[in-house]
Amino acid sequence: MKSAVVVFPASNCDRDAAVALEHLTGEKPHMAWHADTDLPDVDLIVLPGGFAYGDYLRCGAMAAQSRIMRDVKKKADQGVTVLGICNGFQVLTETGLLPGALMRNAQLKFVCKPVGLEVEETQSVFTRKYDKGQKLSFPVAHGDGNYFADDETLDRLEGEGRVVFRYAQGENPNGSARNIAGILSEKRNVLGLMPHPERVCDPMLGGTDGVGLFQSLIEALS
Amino acid sequence: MKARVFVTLKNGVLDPQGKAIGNALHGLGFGQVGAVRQGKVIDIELEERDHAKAQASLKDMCEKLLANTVIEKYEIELKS
Amino acid sequence: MKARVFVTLKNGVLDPQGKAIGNALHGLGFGQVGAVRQGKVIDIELEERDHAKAQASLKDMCEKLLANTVIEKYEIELKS
Amino acid sequence: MTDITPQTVREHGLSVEEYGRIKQLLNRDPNLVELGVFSVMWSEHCSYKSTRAHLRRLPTKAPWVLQGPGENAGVIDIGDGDVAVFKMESHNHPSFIEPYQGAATGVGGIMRDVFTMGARPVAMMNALRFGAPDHPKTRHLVSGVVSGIGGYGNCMGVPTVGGEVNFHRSYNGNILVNAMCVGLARGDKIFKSAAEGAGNPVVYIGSKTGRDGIHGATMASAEFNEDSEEKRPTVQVGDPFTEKLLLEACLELMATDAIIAIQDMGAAGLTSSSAEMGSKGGSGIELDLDRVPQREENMTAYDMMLSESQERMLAVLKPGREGEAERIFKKWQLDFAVIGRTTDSGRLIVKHKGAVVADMPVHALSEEAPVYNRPFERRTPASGSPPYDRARPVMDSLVRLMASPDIASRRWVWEQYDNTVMADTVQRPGGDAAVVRVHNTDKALAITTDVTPRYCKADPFEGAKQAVAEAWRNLTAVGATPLAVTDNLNFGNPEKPEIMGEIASAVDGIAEACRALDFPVVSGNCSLYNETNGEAILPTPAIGAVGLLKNVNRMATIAFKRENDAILLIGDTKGHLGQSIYLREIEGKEEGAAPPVDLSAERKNGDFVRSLIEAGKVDTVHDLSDGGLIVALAEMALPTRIGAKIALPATGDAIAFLYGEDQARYLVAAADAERILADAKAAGVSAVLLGRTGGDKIAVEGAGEIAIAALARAHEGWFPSYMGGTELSPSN
Ligand SMILES: Nc1ncnc2c1ncn2[C@@H]1O[C@H](COP(=O)(O)OP(=O)(O)O)[C@@H](O)[C@H]1O
Ligand SMILES: [Mg+2]
Repeated sequence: MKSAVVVFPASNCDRDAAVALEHLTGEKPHMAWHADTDLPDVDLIVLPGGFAYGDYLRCGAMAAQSRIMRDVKKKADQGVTVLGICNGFQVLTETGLLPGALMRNAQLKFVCKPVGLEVEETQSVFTRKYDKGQKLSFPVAHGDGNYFADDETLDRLEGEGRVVFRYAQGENPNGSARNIAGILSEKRNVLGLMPHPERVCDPMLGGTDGVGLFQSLIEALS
Repeated sequence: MKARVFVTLKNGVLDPQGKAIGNALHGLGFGQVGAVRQGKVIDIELEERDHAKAQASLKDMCEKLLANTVIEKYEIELKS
Repeated sequence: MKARVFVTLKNGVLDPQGKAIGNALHGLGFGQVGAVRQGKVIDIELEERDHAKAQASLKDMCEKLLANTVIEKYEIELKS
Repeated sequence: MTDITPQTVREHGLSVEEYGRIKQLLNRDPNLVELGVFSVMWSEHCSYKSTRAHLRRLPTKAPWVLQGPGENAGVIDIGDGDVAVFKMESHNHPSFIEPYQGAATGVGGIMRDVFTMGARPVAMMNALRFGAPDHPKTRHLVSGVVSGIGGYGNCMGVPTVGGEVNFHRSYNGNILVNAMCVGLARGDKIFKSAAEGAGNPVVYIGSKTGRDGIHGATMASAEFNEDSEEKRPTVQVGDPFTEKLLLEACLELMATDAIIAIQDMGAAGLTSSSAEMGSKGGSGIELDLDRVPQREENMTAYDMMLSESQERMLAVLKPGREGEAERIFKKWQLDFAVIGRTTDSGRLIVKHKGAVVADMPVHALSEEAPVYNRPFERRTPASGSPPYDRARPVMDSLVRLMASPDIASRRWVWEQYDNTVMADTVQRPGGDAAVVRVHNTDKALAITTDVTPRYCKADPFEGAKQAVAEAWRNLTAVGATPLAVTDNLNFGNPEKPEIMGEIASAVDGIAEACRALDFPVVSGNCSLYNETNGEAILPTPAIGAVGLLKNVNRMATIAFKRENDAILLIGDTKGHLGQSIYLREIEGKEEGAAPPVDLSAERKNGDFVRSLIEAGKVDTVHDLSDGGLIVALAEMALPTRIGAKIALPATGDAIAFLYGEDQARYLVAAADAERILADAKAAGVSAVLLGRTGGDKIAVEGAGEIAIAALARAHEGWFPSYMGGTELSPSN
């Protein structure tokens, strides 16, 4: 599986994503600079966590306008798999590749902690190695992870099986609508999620629950 | 030309920040305070003489960048 | 009564947000954009009929909570 | 040009004698720009004029110390060509005035000190002291400081992995915000600040210069009084996004060999960076201010020289390398300008609009800065062991202590910091020391910050020893070999002999402990004049420390891991209750002698515990500090909810045994007690078997029991409920 990680000037989980990818696929991902015009041909594009352009104005708003995102958009439309983690999820909603918006956490504070998740949907290239209803623990680390969409959109997401991860009962760290932690695009090739799977791919760091996500991708895309 | 753009959450979108300010004002003894909403104000200097053109490009800026219309609405105020 | 309070950074205080927005607007091709500053707007509903009293308590709120006058200034706008 | 009147001199915080000395060094009257430059260079903050004579007593050398005090940060060897670079610094005064921005820019400043040395920051810590919880300002300050630290550090993508939070009324008007940054570099890629050689370009990198915080350095050197809040000195606003760009751009430039010297612009910006670089390199510097990137119009030379705008650096490049450097900085969208050159004149010459606006010998600004041997009086240490109610139920007190402001869980704080970014955080906040793996290796750094100000107040010498000993013990408790220290000396007004006495004794205490523990001081910072209306803070010599775990797979944590493990107490217990948390919280007394620190016992017991961890015999360790044995036991039970049942040794009073704060002690848990007892005997270390893990209670034979669930509620509850409803973060 060939992959690329997009690097915005203040991405800061780009290395973490690259380490996890290299560790699990055995191949170094291509690191794509935000000012580049296009990406090489890859099976997976990762938009990593961080603060893109400082996350001023709104998280992900400026990144969504960056040069490289035009190509990401084009490739996503062509069906290339795109994974947006945390800030990457915010960029995806700002770009319109995913519906809804990520608002300020309801309790108005940045929150960094492991949270319980439930795998809601295994019919996806991102989650096929997990079991439906499987309980996972991924860390979150964000100030703006409160997923919002109107009821119609939420109903559609649920109806079409596009809610992939939900925060477990009582674990919603940010006030997200319907406990949504990660969603798929209509074509199911784009996933955005707030929790960080790449930070739980090494037992030393408190767990390996994130490995399944990358292995799903490897199985589906290699 | 100078412009002031207001970006506020749409009605119906929960505004915890506004609520927190309201609570804090109550705590400080300002009992007369009712609903509070917080938004952004963006002051922009524009090199543009034509009022209509300025208005149009500000609208464009709002749609493209300044507001996320999924959750926010905007108002534009042009000053001379 | 409804009030709108603007809290903005004092002149001369670095405004990283405004700077970044300005850069982004330029990047989007809005070359006519000059200086950009970002601030907060707080809309407050007040149960108060007396204009002067409202004005005075809003000032009080700004001084005590809404603005940190070390770096921020505020303006109060009363509507009806 | 404005005339210099006695009032101008006073407003610049210079004494009549100091002004006389300036005239002598210049052979003439200074102009206003020069006066401004002298005032910041000779301020307490930059010159250490009150403490310098004392700081010389600190031990700073060891075979693994590659750079001691005197550079932007200390550097230690951690093997395989890797080095750790670290320093701690205060941002106390600005944080009191504008907690969010004050704390944020404090974080930014200390990070620059570390990456200006060529290191990538890998961990942040912060040591915070606030006023009494019931003081009307405390909540607002806690909320602003914590979100400011998070706001900056999170955006930088450097994990904030630990620190301390204390509350005491002595900080009501002077909170302390001490931030520590630890970075990693290769030993052969360390950058320093000596601007050697003449004719080399001096380049300005980073953000534009505005009129930010002019006179911040002099403000940090003056006492607060009631109307200083009214005068409202300017506080800088931080821009973490630009700092992140600056970090990456600097590291990219450092990967070339274009740099001769580099120095962050911290307090007193352009002035101190240029003067320090010139003075260390023995060269002169000529600056042309017209070339300085400016944010505001009509800035004067005075403004530019004294501006404390953040996120800026000054570097001296090899001639001809400007283009290469410029390309890198343009890529990162940062300002870059050649603003001067080095000379062999030994003078700092500043030009503005075609005229020379300042011309001063560089050495006059730095080496000739005043050093004071201020009069000091050493205090007689508090003594005695205050009486207490021996009949008080032991377990009720435990619940109260677990919910007391200084012991309650700090989760509310650390969950606002990204503590796992960079994917190397092996021990998160909540243990004895944070552990951060060296990327791509099996070794790791252990990091801690410690000081117990109430001990320092009672006895500045023993208290300072204790701070070092506790830091050493915390590193040891995770299995690390303690390597070196950075310190942040926070005190009141040094012009008062009793405060100067506290400083002198604290330095002696640090020096003695560091020497005994082979734990040299490699960097540090002093923050004086922490007084409001004549009332000083508790003496607070914060100690930041770094240790090395050679094999991160042999590491201990505080959490009980198995049922039926033996629980052993290492070290002697006399039941020292003087100045303990127990006395303060339960009996309402801040009295008695501070616990004495036996450094040879510290060393012996610590080396023993570390050897157990390294040998894989023990993976569960907690050192004993605030609250004594029973609080430590509760803290070990809470993470996994595995309880414990212990028995008191035959002798002594239960309260003193359980709550005493005797030093040099650890609790360890392991399956095999006999082997550890035998090892201890062989090592001449005192060890006793207290009991075993298991169940869902903490039970002490003869003294009662308490459910862990109740302890958890007490421990986790205080902070969120104290901060509840005040979740207004000042920025964004
Ligand atoms: N209390 C202290 N103990 C040891 N070294 C100190 C202490 N205070 C300051 N130093 C050292 O003095 C030098 C100057 O400190 P400082 O002015 O804070 O540096 P910077 O300007 O880089 O922030 C540094 O090398 C610092 O490590
Ligand atoms: Mg420095």
